[in-house]
Amino acid sequence: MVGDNLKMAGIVGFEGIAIFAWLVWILPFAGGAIIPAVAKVGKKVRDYTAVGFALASAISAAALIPLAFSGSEIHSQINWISVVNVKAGVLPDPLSIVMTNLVAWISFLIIIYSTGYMHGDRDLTRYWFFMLFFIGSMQLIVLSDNLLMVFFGWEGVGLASYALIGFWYYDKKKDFVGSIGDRAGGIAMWASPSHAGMKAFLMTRAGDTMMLAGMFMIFIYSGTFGFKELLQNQAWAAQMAHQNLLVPAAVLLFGGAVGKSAQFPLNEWLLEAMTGPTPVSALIHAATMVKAGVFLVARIGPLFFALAAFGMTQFFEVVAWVGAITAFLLATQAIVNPEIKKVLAYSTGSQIGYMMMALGIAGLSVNFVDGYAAGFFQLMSHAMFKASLFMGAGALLHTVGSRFMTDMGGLRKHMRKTYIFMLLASLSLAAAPLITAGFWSKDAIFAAVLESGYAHALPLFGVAVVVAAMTAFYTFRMIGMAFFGKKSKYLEEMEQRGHHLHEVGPNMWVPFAILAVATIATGVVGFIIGPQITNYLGGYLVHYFGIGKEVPSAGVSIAPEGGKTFFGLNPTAAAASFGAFAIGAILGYIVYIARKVDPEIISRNIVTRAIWKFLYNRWYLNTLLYWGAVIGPMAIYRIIWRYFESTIIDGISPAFQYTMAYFSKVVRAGQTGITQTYLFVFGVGIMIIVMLMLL
Amino acid sequence: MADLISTPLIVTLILGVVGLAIPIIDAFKKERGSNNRLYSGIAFGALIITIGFVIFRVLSGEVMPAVLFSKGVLTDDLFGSFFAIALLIVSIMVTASSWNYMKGRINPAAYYSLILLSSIGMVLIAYSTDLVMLLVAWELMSIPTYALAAFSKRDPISNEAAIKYFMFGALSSAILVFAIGLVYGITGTTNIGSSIQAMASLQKGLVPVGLLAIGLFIAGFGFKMGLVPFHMWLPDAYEGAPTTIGALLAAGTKKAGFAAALRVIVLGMFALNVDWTVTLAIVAVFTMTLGNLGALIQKSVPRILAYSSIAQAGYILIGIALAPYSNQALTGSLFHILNHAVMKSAGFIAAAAVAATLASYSLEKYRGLGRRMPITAIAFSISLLALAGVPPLNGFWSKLVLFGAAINSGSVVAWGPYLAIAGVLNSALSLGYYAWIIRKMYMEEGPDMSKVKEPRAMVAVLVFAMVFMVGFGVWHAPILQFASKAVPHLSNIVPTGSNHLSNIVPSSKTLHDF
Amino acid sequence: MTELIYYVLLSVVLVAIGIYGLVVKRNAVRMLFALEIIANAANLNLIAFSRNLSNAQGQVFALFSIAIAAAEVAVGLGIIIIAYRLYKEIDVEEFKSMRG
Amino acid sequence: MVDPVFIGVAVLTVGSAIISLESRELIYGAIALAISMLGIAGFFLLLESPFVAMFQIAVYVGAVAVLVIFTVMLVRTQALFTTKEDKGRKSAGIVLMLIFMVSIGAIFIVSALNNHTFGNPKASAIDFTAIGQQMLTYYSPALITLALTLAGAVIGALALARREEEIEQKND
Repeated sequence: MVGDNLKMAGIVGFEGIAIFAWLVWILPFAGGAIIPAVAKVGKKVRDYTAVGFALASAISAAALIPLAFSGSEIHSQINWISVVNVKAGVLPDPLSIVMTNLVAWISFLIIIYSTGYMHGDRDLTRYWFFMLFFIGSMQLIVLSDNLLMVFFGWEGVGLASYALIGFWYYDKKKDFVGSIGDRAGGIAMWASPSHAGMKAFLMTRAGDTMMLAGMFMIFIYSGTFGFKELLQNQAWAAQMAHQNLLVPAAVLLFGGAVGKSAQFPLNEWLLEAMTGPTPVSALIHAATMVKAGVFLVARIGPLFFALAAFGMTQFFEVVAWVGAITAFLLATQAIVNPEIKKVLAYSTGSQIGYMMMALGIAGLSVNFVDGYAAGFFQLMSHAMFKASLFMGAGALLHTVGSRFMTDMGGLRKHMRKTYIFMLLASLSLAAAPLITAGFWSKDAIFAAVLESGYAHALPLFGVAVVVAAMTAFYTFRMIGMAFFGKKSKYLEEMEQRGHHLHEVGPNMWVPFAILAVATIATGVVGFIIGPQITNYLGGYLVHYFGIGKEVPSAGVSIAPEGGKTFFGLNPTAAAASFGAFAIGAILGYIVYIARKVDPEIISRNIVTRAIWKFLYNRWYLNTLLYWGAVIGPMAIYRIIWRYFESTIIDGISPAFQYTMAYFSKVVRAGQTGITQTYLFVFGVGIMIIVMLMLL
Repeated sequence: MADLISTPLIVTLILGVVGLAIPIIDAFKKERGSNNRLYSGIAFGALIITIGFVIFRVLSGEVMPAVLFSKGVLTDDLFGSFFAIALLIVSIMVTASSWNYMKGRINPAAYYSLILLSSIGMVLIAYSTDLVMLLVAWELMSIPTYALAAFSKRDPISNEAAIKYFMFGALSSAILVFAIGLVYGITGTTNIGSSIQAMASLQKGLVPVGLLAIGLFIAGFGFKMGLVPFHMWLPDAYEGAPTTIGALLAAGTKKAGFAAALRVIVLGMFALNVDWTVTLAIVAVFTMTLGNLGALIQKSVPRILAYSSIAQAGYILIGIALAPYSNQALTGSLFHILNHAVMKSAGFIAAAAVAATLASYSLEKYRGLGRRMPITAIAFSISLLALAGVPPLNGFWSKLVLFGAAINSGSVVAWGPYLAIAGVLNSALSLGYYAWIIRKMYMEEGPDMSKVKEPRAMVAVLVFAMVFMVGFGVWHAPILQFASKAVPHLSNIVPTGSNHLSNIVPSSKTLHDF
Repeated sequence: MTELIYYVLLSVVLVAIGIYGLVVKRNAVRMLFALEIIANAANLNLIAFSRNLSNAQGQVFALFSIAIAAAEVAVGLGIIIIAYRLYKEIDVEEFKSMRG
Repeated sequence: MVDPVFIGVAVLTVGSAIISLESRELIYGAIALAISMLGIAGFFLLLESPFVAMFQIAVYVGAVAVLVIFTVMLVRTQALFTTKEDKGRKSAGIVLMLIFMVSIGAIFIVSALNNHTFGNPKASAIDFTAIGQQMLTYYSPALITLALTLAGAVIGALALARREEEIEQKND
């Protein structure tokens, strides 16, 4: 029995490597579970335990790497809910192995960083518990082989993010985001940690509900949640397509990803999520939470592409355009925001828009693997530089004690290491040509869009290029405002009060230095890495999904086979990429680094000022959200509830209660407490049973 | 005679030797009364070794698959092992929590010794294949519990409970002797297997006697199981007995009653070619309804738990009533038996923990317990929710299997689905009082909200139970598999053709046919 | 020669008398008497069947049963003695503090 | 044809059983119970099971009845000797008893057990050794269990009957 299970799980046989795939996600959960107990032993021990479990998980992830290089996958399953034949399992394949390593190692670095950043916090036990829980849930999403387990991880991530965003639930003013007192359309534009946590939880829950619906629609037709099983027998897809349910189900599933990855229209929670401690922001933005959505799309992408014959192209179109819109929307908002973490947050949403765009375009193009690999490459490089940037921003916050960039300035001399490594990571974000990972991944996306053969590829490309220029601009703006120019008044006052502006400790700067260097190193050899990824993923896709050689479906015009995508550098894409960087970077340099132009000029012209206000107030989306989804429904709810409660609940419930209580009294009246009565009933009972038997 | 290294004999040996050694050690000790921890430790160790041995035997695959016939008085099969594991878990939980409960109470040596002896009885019931062995094991289980129920000698309640329990117990065991005598008289043997074979080809004139015997068996075992006309003693005894012993009675001896019933009643009735399932179905519906109604407006927590265990017996009986029609139903019963053993003992032990610290069983004392005794409160809540069958706890799955089987049986017996409906309605009804307790613990504030120290051993036991309930709720496959393997294949009992029921037994119905 | 059925009927009569005693009598010791009567009736049944079948198993079982009944009596008396110590009487009908 | 000895012993047994329940004095009831047990032992002898009969006399008359009589004398107070019973309960009990007798008796009478007669007594008597053999071979685990049961009863009865004064106080 148990033996059978073990054998099924491949633990006994020599599919031994699968055990690491189990360990990767079980270890953080186990660590989280024992943290409260270990905390009783001692604070040091507790912190080391957290680090230790994160490391163990990361090493388990690393042990899977050979499998990725072999380009194959292992499917290890055990019985879970046998009643409806649902199995639990892990499915390490090249995609998930790379992802799991990214998650594991970046979170390990973040955990190290936390030992410095969170030092002395009174609730550190809770912090470690939720961090490990967070990592475990994310790894569950990455490695599991079926949608149901993914959903469990998904909810776990949601829960942990709620707990971590609202970690400082005692709502001190310094932990807020937004400028206090700022209102747009009557809605407060600032948020306390507990409010932000709740907002993130509810908004992602909207996505989760859609995902659940999509999942079960597919389950009803296919009878399985497993990715492999869905691929093997595609009769369900035909049936669903026949009833016009396939694309809606797929889009609903994508709704979950939209919520988690903070894509338009569920993007608003991401900004308030900055109330969490900075390592949490780094974790949410670099490796876990928001990447979960992208990963889900990447996981189901090939499957749905294999189903392209059933009209799945519509789904990919939705994905691509949602990505493009988000990328643009959030980039415009990033340009005007004064808070460093929020700029980074906008940028995350925008960059994830790129990834979605790439994954969407993959499904719309001849060569699925180009877009797919580009999106995935972008995910990798973004994970590295964004984690680095967040940790760097955290170092600034730690030293300065203010979240506003207007309170910084001129910090370059005081925080040398932070400056250098943040600059390196920023270059990657801004996609500085040829030497940064960001450049190569973004260029791959451009090329993929251009070569896709999708009918509306050009508008998409246009959006992508504009966003790239804006990205370069706000990146330089951020660096300029924080590190260049004169010290702000705030800093001067601080120094007068005797505060010394100092560099952070090594357990904080080393983690983000490692990542910053890694992103540049990747960039230097980017021309090799890109094609490598394409090769591996391509081989894997051909082998396991049968994607890559043949033309998938009608409705996609066939473009001639393009030139080499990566180092062969599609000329148009490369030119656009260079140009966008140049424009953005130069503008940013002039205004914020060299400080030749005062940014105040926009407030002098009424048009530019209106635009600025529009962008600053986040296109009034937050206002709409609150009026439409919170205040309005609450009012309606109150009205309905008043009538409902007074008439129906008050009417039915007591009647039922009294009836039941009456019967209960009858039963209890028989229970007289007198043994003889009981024995009499027993005797009568014997007679009754015997008579019933003989009847 | 059974194999010398068979599981039941080894279990008897280990527990018997330790059980008898404890009072002997006590007799030689100079100072009296303060050795609670020592004896608790010894008893706990012995039980752990025993359960380890049973599990080892099961895993090593040397245990026979569930068989019905054995030439000896004991068999070493999976059915027995399943019950042995369930019952030993209960004994372990009770012993471990008694570490706190018995603190400062008199005569711990006898207490633990009696628990161990009673455990042997419970386990042997599950393994026995002979009616004489069954009766002797039954008495070995019962007699120590009479004494245990009366163990709080200064407490009139405990004594009252013991008297009620004893009177019923002695009566039912005499009735069992009578019933066994009848079976022996008409079949000429006391071996269950042989007598069932003999019953299957019974001379027509003797069938009424056979049925009378089965009816008396139902009465005799039904008393322990808490089936409805025989249930009256149960709330009083469970409430009055020391609370840990309440756990032993509700979770342990009750389950042993089911083991005996499965071995004897179901098989015997099978052999008799008479449609008896309706009788059990009616009893099942009455049992669960009456249990839930009785629990609805009680003030004492152990009493609520006692009524709830009557109701749960009703659910389990669904599976037994449907046994001829689907193996899945019996699987569900076994699964629910194991789950209920853990859930109910967790409930009683939580009540014992509260009683040990706050010195009250009254529900009013539970107000604000969520803050006063957080671990106890959460464990208690989880066990209540599991009892109510809230997903994803383990109680949900066993009820799902049971009710599912009842619905599936609709193709064979028209009244099958009604049992499922009755079960679901009753679960909803039961949620009423379970939720009420939880509400008291978390939503209401008592006059005293200060935090109190929770008894450590009980907390450990409760944590174990929580892990069990949640863990096997999330991943119930192993237990379900074990249960489905432990179910005896009833279709093999009777030589084919001689029995009209054998035609409708789906011999290879698996759970996946849902 | 006496037929089997007379023994069986006699044992039924004794069982019925025992049940009557249990249901009606309030004195705990008398209830114990009633229990003993039932146990003995069951044993009588067993021996009669054993004699009928010429089979030793019934007698063995009767021996077991007698021993068990004795053990039960010992524990039962122990409980009754405690009741007497607590209440100074053994009227079972007065022991009804738990009910409902 | 019914054996007159059987009738005599039956009347003795049933009559003393009734007396044991209905006698005014509990102590006489105990003695009547002992006589009833002796009657049962007599039946065992009639059924050619002398070994069981001896055991019956030894255990019941020798041990149980004496134990009961001692208990009765130990707890001797007036309360024990007054027979209290409800009228309604008594009539209900009698009705239950009669129904039980009639219905279960009827089952036996209509069943095939009715025409079984014992065979030749000489040929079918059961040897003592057969009992011993059964006990030590087939029933040996049951015998071990029985030993444990008796041990459990002794431990339990001792634990209950023992008076404790010292530690118990604070727990009530």
